[in-house]
Amino acid sequence: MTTSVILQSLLDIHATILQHESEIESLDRAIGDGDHYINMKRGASAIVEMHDELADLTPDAALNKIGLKLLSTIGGASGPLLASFFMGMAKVLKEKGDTSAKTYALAFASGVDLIRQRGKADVGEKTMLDVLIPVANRFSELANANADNKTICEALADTAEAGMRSTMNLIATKGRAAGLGERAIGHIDPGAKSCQLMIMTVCNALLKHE
Amino acid sequence: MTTSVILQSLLDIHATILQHESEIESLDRAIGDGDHYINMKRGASAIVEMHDELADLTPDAALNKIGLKLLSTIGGASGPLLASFFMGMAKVLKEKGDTSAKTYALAFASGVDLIRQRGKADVGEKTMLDVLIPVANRFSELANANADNKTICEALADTAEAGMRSTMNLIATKGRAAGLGERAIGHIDPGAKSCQLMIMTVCNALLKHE
Amino acid sequence: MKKFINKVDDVLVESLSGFAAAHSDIVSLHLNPNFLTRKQKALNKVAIISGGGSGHEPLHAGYIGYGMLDAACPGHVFTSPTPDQMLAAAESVHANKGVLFIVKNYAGDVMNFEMAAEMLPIVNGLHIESATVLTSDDCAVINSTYTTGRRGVAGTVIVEKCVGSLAETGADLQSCKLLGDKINQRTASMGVALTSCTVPAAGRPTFDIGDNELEMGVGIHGEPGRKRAQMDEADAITQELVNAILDTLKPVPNSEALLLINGFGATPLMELYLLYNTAANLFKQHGIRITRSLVGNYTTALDMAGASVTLCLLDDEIKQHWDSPVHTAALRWGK
Amino acid sequence: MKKFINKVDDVLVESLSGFAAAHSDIVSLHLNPNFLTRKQKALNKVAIISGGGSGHEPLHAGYIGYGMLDAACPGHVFTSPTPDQMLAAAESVHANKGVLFIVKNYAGDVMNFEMAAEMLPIVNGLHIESATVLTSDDCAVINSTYTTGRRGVAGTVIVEKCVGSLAETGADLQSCKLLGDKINQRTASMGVALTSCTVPAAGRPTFDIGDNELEMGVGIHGEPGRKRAQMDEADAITQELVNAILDTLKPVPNSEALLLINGFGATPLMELYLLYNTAANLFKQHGIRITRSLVGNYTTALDMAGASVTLCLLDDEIKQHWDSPVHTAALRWGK
Ligand SMILES: Nc1ncnc2c1ncn2[C@@H]1O[C@H](COP(=O)(O)OP(=O)(O)O)[C@@H](O)[C@H]1O
Ligand SMILES: Nc1ncnc2c1ncn2[C@@H]1O[C@H](COP(=O)(O)OP(=O)(O)O)[C@@H](O)[C@H]1O
Ligand SMILES: [Mg+2]
Ligand SMILES: [Mg+2]
Ligand SMILES: [Mg+2]
Ligand SMILES: [Mg+2]
Repeated sequence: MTTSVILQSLLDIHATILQHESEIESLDRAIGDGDHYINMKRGASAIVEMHDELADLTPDAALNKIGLKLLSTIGGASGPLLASFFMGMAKVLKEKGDTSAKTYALAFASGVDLIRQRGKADVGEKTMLDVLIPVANRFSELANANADNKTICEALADTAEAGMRSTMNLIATKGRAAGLGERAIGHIDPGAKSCQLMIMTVCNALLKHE
Repeated sequence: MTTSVILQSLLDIHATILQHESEIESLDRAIGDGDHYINMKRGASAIVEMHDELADLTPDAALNKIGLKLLSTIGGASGPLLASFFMGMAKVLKEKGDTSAKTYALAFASGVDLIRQRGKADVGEKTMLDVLIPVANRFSELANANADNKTICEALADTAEAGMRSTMNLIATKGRAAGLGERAIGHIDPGAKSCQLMIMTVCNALLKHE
Repeated sequence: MKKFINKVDDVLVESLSGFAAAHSDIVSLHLNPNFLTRKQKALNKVAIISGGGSGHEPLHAGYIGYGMLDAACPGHVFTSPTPDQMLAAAESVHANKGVLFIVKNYAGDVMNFEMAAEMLPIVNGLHIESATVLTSDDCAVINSTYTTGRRGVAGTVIVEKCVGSLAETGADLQSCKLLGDKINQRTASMGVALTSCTVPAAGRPTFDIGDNELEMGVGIHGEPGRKRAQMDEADAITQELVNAILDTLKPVPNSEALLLINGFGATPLMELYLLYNTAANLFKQHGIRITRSLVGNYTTALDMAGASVTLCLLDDEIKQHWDSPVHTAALRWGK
Repeated sequence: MKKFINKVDDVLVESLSGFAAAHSDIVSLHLNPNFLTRKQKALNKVAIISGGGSGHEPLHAGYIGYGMLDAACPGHVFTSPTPDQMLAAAESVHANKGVLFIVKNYAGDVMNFEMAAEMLPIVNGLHIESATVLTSDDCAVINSTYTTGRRGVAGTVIVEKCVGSLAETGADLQSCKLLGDKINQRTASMGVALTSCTVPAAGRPTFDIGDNELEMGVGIHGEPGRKRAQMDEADAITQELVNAILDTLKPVPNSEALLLINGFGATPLMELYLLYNTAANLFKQHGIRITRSLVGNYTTALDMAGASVTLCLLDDEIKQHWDSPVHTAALRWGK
């Protein structure tokens, strides 16, 4: 992915978030404090506004700058986590210096790992990680098997969707919903939903590019 | 009127107030602060509770005691005014020492006069005095003309009704509704309504006694 | 009606008991008749007594203590107290320099306090002397000598604070009354409600108001105000409140003032500070220097959402008494 | 949604500006990144910094001043602040004795403060040293080492007051942290909501609740609590809150305690004092001696109607630091 593809994806993500306002918002109203949509929108808008200053950067520099911007813009639980993700990606891209699917799979995994460390959470705790960890794993598998972009994009969108749905029947043990016990069951985690939407958006954009 | 007739009237008044809860309350909600029903009920209940200790007193002593009780029970604007009324009546009854219609007309006028002095108000200011002053005047006229009880009772109930209705189209210049200006027009004054109800109740009771 | 209450008839005494227990270092509660006094009786000063219907907490009991009130007489919710309460309070706190009643200008309060003043007993061979300051700062109501006149609202707190401070210096009854009257004349308030309040005994809102309406000029009992209007931005609402106050006080340029933003009970501090920001800027545009401020729930109307703006034009005397130490449940500084 | 606001995006800065202007004798406001500090920088003491999402006013900015916080970092409404705010605040107020962060235990707050702590710069050749006290007094949430754990709610005020007092004596960073942790362990809170709050940017209530329902164990962001239940008398509601606290703290008979009744924003003082009355009596029945009290809106949830009960088991050290002078916008005594 070039910087311009990354930036296009972020514009798409911004549009997707806005389109799903009521869905994201109601999920966080149900088992959180109702601000997840506002937080995501604030973050996405800040990145859209940075478009011009990002355009001339290398992918890793752009992603790092995005991470820092998200860190100082979103706040809440999702802020430091998403920021860590972008900074983690940037680190691997910088080290590797190429834009192959394998490198991106590694970068994605590194971003997810920083989220896992920062949030002290794992799969099954009803958070965004229920989307991100399976996606990271599937991405590595497929990239290592030299799958083509179309296959990867379709598979990751599906994996994200499955991960998001899996949060429905979980009790939360991390994040704000951890206070709810049984009452969290039956609700999809808002962070899982927004991550699934973002992954789906990027996959769709890349599929169109094919 | 003997003490027992007075006490029976007060029991009737208590019942009447309770029956007209929503009417009295909505009037004070519309142009006051919504407590007039509660105030009247609190006062009437306190008198009902005193029934036994009043029973053996002379009419003037009973009325004076009732006035003092209302003074320390009702509060608000209606409390000192109604208390003054009963104490004013008691004073004349004590001086005169008889229970003729003329004496009661004089006593009523004396009670109303104390309200007028305490409230610094007169007819036309959208208060209970729009009921009480016309009733006091009519009572004096009829008693001086030696009208029979039936005539007096019917006339006073009508006069009270007319006085109560007259407050509908007035701007208030005294009491809480004085702050409303034009907005008070179209609403009957709550204190006028409760006084009309009390007068009607006593008149009906006396008519039945006939 | 959803409220933290048990039986409607017990609300007042249970709440007063909680208040007295939570502030047992400052106040004592007396029941039947109901009044509250300072824990430590003050000597050699004019006794300052206020009171009024309950539902305006912390007014008045929250202002009992050093530098402010000696006693307060709480009536039923939104119903003025009765003379026996004021008599008992006066007998308890008077210290041979007379009693000053601070009374919000409502027909009921005026008459009940008036009767109490007339009934004050003779103590040590002398009738307990009294004077009364009537507060009437609500400029939503058009004033006139022929009518009940303006209502006393949040400005009452400023009168109680400053008169209380002057009394603490040993000043005589007449001086205390004069200061109270002066402050009242230099103070104007105007309120706006976004929702009605609900009197516990009534069990439902005092007035109906639409989801997109406000009541401009509302009183602290939910009395209707100047007009029902469409909900608007905070800046526009505040402009109207500020204009009413400026029209009333007509301050000369460069006047120094105290700005009080008072919440009615259900409006959060975040919004009150936003109103302060707007009001202070508007007054500044009119050349007024805001040098003293108070923001919070100081004269409430049960659970009404809304707020009032109060401006008090300062002079050196008022400033001195505003700044002096005060030690009460609701206002405390300098001591 | 009816609120005193202009544009939804401006609420925070307008409200902070009003707060800073109304209390310009105590605090200074810094924008971009947003943080507030004491007007007069304190020297030779551990710098105490707190912060969190806005909407809990007067928490935390209202507690800046002598004897309590050095700085506060306000996030967007109900959203934790970002590390750049904490960094800027730390650089502004640190006084070479380290920085103590007091953080309410929410995933977002914990992570943002953690990242700030990791990023603290080197000043005078030394990394600004920091420690963190996590408050987690909300016993509505079942605790576990495997989960995010209990939420920090109104008990945070007690931690901030006492740790602030200790820091003022020149105590070192570790001692301040230890006192904060100790108080947190000895403190439990439980809240109940009668209505939802409305986040300005969302424009509608966070949760739906029936006219005859309450939410037992609600969090200060309107997070669902232990259960939805039928509205009940104050005594019954309070009994449930008190029981949850007793089950958590398991105080020995004759324990001495501070009782805090905290309003969530839209519940009037009259009801809070009634709750105090009930709660104090219930604790007394369990042999607890309530010797310190606080009643009012101290840790709010915007315009939510409801309240929480907090009990803090006292010892001599905590008592000393609770009683010591404090001079902030929202708590002031002894100075
Ligand atoms: N410890 C954690 N690890 C991973 N994700 C988390 C953690 N805590 C919270 N989250 C995610 O953050 C989301 C909530 O984000 P947001 O609403 O923006 O913040 P907040 O909970 O502070 O209001 C949750 O839905 C969950 O997916
Ligand atoms: N100055 C006055 N003179 C005569 N009647 C008055 C006066 N002020 C008020 N009232 C009467 O008192 C009634 C209100 O009584 P109530 O609601 O019990 O007291 P409050 O107005 O203090 O709440 C009014 O409707 C009016 O009839
Ligand atoms: Mg959230
Ligand atoms: Mg009334
Ligand atoms: Mg009344
Ligand atoms: Mg949040």
